Amino acid sequence: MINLIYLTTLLPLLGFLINGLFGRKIKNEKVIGLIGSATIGISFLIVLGAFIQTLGLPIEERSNTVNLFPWLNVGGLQIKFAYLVDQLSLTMSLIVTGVGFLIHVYSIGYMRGDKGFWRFFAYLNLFIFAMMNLVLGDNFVVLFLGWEGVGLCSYLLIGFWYDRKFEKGTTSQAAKKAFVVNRIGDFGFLLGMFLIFMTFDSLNFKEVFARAASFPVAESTFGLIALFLFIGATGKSAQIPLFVWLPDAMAGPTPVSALIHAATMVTAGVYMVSRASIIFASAPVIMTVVAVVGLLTALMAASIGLVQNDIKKVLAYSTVSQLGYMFLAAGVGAFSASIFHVMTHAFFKALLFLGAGSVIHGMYDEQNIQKYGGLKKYMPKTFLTFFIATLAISGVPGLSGFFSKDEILWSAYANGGFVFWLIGAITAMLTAFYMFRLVSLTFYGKERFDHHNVHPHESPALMTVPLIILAVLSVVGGYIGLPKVFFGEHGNLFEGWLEPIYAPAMNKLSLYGEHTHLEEILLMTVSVAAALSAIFFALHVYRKNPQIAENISNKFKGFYNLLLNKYFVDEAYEAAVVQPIQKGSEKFLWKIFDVKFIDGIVNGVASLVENSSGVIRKIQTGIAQSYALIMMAGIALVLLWLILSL
Amino acid sequence: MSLIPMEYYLILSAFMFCVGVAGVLIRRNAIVVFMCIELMLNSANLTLVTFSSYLGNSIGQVFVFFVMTVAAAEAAVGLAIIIAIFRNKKTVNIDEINIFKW
Amino acid sequence: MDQNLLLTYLLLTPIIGSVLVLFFKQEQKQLIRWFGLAISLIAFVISLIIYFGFDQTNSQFQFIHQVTWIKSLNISYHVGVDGISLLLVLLTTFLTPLTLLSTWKAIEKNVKMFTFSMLFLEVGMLGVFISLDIFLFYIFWEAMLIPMYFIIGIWGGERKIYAAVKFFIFTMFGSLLMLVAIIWLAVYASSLLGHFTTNLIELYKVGPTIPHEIQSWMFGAFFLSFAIKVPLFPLHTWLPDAHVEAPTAGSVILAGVLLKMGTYGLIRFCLPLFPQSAVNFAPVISVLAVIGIIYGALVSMVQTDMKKLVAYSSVSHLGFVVLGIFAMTVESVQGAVIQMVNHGLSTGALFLLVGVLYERTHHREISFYGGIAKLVPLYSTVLMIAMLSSIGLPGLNGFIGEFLILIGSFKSAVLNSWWFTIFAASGVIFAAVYMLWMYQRVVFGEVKNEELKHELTDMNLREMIVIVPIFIFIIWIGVYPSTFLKLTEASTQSILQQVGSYTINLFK
Amino acid sequence: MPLNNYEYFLLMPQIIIGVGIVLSVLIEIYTKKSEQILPWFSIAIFFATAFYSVFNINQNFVLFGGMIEVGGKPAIFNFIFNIGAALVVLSSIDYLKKYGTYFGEYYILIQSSVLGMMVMSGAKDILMIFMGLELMSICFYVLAGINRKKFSANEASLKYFLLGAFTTGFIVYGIALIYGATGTTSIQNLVENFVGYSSNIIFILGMILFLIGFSFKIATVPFHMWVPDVYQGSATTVTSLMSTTGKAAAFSVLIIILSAVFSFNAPNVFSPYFATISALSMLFGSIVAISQNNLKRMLAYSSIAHAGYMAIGLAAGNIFSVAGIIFYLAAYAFMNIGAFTVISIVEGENDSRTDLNSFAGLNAKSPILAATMALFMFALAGIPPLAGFFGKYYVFIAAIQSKLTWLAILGVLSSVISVYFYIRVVVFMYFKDATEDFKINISPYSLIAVVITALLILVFGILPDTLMNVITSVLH
Repeated sequence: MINLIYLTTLLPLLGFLINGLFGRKIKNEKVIGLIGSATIGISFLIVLGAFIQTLGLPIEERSNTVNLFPWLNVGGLQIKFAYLVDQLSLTMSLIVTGVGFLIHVYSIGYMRGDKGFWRFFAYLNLFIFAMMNLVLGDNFVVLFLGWEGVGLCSYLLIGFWYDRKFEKGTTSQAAKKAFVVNRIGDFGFLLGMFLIFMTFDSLNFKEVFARAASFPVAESTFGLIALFLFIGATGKSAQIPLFVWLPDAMAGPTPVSALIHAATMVTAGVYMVSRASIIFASAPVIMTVVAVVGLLTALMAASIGLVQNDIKKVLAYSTVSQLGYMFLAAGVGAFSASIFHVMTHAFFKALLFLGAGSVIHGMYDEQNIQKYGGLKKYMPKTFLTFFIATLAISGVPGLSGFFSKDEILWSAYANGGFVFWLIGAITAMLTAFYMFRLVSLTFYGKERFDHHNVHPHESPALMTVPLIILAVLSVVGGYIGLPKVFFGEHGNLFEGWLEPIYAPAMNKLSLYGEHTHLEEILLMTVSVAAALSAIFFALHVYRKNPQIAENISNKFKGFYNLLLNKYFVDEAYEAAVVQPIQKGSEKFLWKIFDVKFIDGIVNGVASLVENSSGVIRKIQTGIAQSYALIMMAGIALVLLWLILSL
Repeated sequence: MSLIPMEYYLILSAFMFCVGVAGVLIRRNAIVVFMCIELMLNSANLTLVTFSSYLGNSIGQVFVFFVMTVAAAEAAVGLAIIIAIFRNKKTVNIDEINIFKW
Repeated sequence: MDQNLLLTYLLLTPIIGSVLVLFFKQEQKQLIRWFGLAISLIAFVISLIIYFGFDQTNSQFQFIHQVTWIKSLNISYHVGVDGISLLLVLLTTFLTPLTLLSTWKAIEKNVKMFTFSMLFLEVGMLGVFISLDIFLFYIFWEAMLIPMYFIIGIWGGERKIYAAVKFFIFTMFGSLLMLVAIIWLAVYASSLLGHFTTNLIELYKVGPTIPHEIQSWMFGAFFLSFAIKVPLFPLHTWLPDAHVEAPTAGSVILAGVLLKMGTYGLIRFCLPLFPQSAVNFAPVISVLAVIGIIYGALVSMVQTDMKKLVAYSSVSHLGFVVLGIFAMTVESVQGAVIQMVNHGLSTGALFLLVGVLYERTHHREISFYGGIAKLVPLYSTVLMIAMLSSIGLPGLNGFIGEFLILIGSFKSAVLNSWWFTIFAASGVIFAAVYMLWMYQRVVFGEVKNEELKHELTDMNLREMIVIVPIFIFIIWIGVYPSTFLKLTEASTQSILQQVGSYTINLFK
Repeated sequence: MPLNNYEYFLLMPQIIIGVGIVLSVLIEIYTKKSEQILPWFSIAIFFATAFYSVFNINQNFVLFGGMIEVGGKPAIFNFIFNIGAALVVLSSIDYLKKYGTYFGEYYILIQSSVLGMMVMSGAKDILMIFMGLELMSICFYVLAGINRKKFSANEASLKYFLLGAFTTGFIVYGIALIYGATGTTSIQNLVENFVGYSSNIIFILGMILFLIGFSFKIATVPFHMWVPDVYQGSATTVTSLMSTTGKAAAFSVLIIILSAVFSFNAPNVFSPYFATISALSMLFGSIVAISQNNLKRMLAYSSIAHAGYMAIGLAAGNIFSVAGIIFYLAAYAFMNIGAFTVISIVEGENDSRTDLNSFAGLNAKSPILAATMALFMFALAGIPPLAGFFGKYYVFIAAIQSKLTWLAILGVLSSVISVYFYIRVVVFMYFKDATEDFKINISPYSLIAVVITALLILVFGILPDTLMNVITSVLH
């Protein structure tokens, strides 16, 4: 089954071509939806088969490569178009195809009646094709192919409703912003690849990581490579400097946000960091940078999430914050924990977005949570699944969120230090608070929508079935990674499964200072207690007496505004980077430099010659005598020269 | 050989030549300008004759005959042109003959 | 040497074609158009025959055909092809029929003269790529100016005369300095080898022996002429005018092939003939190239006229090519050659598409359009693909070229600094910005301008026939580039060996 | 030197023309239909001379005791003079009809000026140079003013006469000094001990005056003032004769007088002089031509510039430059005759339409005229596939060979400037539409002349060896 892996990318490509080229003619939405979802479903089965087959193999033989064709061999560069099937890529493929399939099914319901239906499914399939390339790639260039491919699909899907307004501008402006910010990240990634090629003379994962582990390379080169790769990761996974595009990505339809901006694409950065773990491990300084950036992003995004009133915006900032957690885990060396969180996050965040989608669907495209309220009785299934996901994300023990988040907090404390754990716990508390604020404002409390033209209704089965499956996964998902402290060494199956991938990186890192179990249990209880208290406080405030929220926000007016406007980061970028470049190049580069300066010289020379010809021609006065005079002047000069040269 | 050294003749003819050139540059009347050109040619003749006598061979003198015939031909043609101009524009003053300029 | 006449047949077809066109009557427009298309297709077929007969492992010139032309100056009609020139010949013979086909509706005014100029232009272009005698190269280099001048001047836009004259004199200035350098080289060769020669292969041995100080002057003269043609950063102001004023066909051929003659000249003449000064000047030239990349991208970002935007983007793309050439590593030079073809394809496609819009609405300003996605969906997707290939999306052709150039210049021994690549790579960001911004203002959003509703019709069959072959190659180079890379591998190696043997080893 | 009567037979080219002149005078007197006969008669004798001198080009003798040379270099010059004159006569058949009265003398004067040129280019003695020069010049003075009724023609001939005679004064004085310094007027003697003489100040002074006189004739800068007014004033066909064959004759004399430098590579004492006047005339000619609106005057300035390019060959002073100059003269002659003939056709009735916008939209009116004019303009600009380019190419090679690279670069720069006003004519013809629509009646004969010159330029452009081999074989 493993060497059929190329089908998992070929099928989505076929899906894209069929829907893309003949979609308009097929017209029947059922058929298009079927084609779209079937290709992903079959791919999922193939990946599952490969997963099971790899499980059967002994540990050393679990990573094998499927070669397709030689892509680029020029001089020292030998790039083959090949797929690497090992524990890490299989895990990610399972997430991508699994969650992808559910979202495809969901979208059949959600997008019904939309005239661009066929286009939507074509783009979704293209996205899965690109994502699978990214995840299965055997070398950095194929990974980069997938990397930019997903960037393109996110551009297409964010700007899907190209004629709709979105906040100040249009959806296509948001799409452009996403693509450009991603491109800035890719710029860093490209430079990282060049440096890798220069130092290791290859871009193939196996060779690069083997050489990285073996021969001595200066610490600084590793640092630079890691830094460049991390810049690429921040671009793609929306971390501190380049996170501005993710909130705007909510301009796209909700299944898009679920698939791309929650489950798969944004985790590409985390996947890349953990794939190149050996490089990051050999640059401890950059490891701390990754951890700190992850932590700050988590805290900052969570704080913004507190005050957002658009349901999708709240979830978007929550995604940014959870991604911060994953990078925190990677930064402190717990690579398997970060991938574990990727998986659990994929389940409950996709569920939350799809839940939000069905709420919006039911509320006739109304996204402001202040206009919801009391939807519990109108949408029982959606409410139930949404509530489970909220429990999971808040880290309530027993659900998947708790296991992955606790693993991260514990390794943050073990390797990063108490401060890391403290900020992590506070962010967890904030997460719990704003999630339950969202739930209570939406499903509890009095109904704040006007009844005569808004009749909330439950979504059709096609949409609720995926919700239920995801809810089950959110609950069950955590049990494959039980904490060692309670269930002994092999409790954490997930870590065992990924352990061979990170072995070289691990022995480079000095990890796990000796910490007693007691500390772990103590910290775990403290963080859980904090989360639960935040939950009750949120329920208390937003279910019964919302005016408490009002007077808090009035009291801290300035701080509230700061959070509402997202720390004015967008405005800062606009003023500091976009405007100067645009105005500068328009006013100075084009109008002055190009037109006036260079063209000025060119036309200047031409007119100089023109005017001088106008002047010189005046010598021809027309009178024969003056001609004779000038001839005599010429002769006199010649004779003078003759005498002088004697 | 005559007693007068060759240089005297040469200086005389050079001087005559300069007078001719000055006449061409200064006088405004076409006919007078033409006469000055004839003067220049004759000064050249004088030089030729001087060299011929002092060098002892007759090539110079033969040359003078040709120069004189050419000068005559030029005179004929030149005056015809000046008459044609006079018939057209009733003037022979060179300053007024300047349709073509710049 | 096997006297292979194939190349001469390739050259003769358009010559005979252009002469025969003159005998048609002015009114038989359609017949002339079919005839022009047939001639250029025959040329394409011949070039394919040459391609299949070409032995890719041998880096020497093949299909050589040498006939003495001017005995007194020892100038001979000496043509031959190696990997690089064959690739560019194929690009020329591929683009010309498509360009002719794209003008069937656009050009109505004396079609006879137009077809004549296009075929004569093809002769000039092919001649430049296949001639192995510097003098013959110069003849074709200048002869190509006249038809392009007529194309811009007769069928151009409002300021066509200014643009045509500026184009002519700008290029003429550079190439005349090159003439002096060619003569000087030939005179120097006659003092060295004993006989007056302009044969390129012999001059490859003569060039590097020129004393250093004079060699840099010679290199300067050759380089100036090619830099104007490329166009390199400070010498580029003729390009936007020429592109904006030229008819669609003119700007496609101008962008598709004419600009490549500059870069081809750099590879064929500047590097091998004057290796020492090429290596000395490489950093300075690369700085200009990188400035060109960023400057071109920034200025095209703020353009209001679509054609000018694409024109300035050509300045940026060709900045990449020059950087690739002067980084002098195998990857970067091969990347530069493949990028020449990519630029020809993607910018050619973009110009054709702008032409499609211009044919219908006679407007090129971006502000005139908006929200045409609903009106012309097929056109929008086609424009999308062309745009993506131009900004270098992996999977399409642009990426291959840019990636190879950047990776090559990163590890280049001649430049030995990362800053060139870092700034050049930033060009990748700006490329995305200006293209997407243009695409968004033209295609997305609501239809602001009522006129568009009834004027815009989607792409018809003829236009698709023109665009589809270009897209086939765009995807082919993107997915499986080794067919093209293998073609140019041997000749790139030999050029770098020639340069390397006189300077530092370039094969680190 | 063979002294028997075979000698006269060798002088056949000059004899044919001489007898032709006498017969033309007789035709003029006795037959009424001389207007039809005379032009074709003169074309016949021109072609006869041209082909005669080409066919026995290698019978190279000096006759009459070192006075005149036949065959070799003079034969080529004869070819240029006669073919040029024939084309001019061909184009002026219908051109003269517009003046109403028929001037028989026109053809006779052209024949005698050609005779003068042939005498000049074949001269082996300064006396013969002087005789040929004067014969040619006097004929040109009259030809310039052939149309007595128009004042412009009179002005042209007067200016040409006064300044020409003025220069003849200098030439004669120069000759006198040369004679004084060397004792003889035979060029053979001059060539043999040129090195010895070049230290004698009188000789150098005489040579300088002589060269200045001929710089006037080839119209290089300080002595070019007469060219624009005379070329614009006189009839277009006469201008084309003067500017091409006249200039070629003057150059042939310069080549003869300096053959010591060219063929026996004596040190080129006058190279700085020629370099300066060539640089000045190239730049002056190109720059001033830009602001000209009248086409004839523009071509006058362009002929000054071309004299500058040819003077580079004189400055270079090696065997290669002589070949270059001769080729350039031939190419230049045919380009200019062609261009002037087209102007004479477009000029129309009262010779008024010679400004640029009368050429506007010519492509619509008559494509052949526009195409050939464009061809001449590109050839004059020096675009490769045409003869003009090769002329410049040879001359630049000569300059670079004798280390005058700066002059070549200056030549390149001025030809870039000249490209502007040459292609501006093409701009008017092709890119602009006709402003006033006047009918051009194209006479078949002038059209033939235009087509012949266009073909010659193409042939010399694509296969320059046809002419170049003949020239190089003659020079060694």
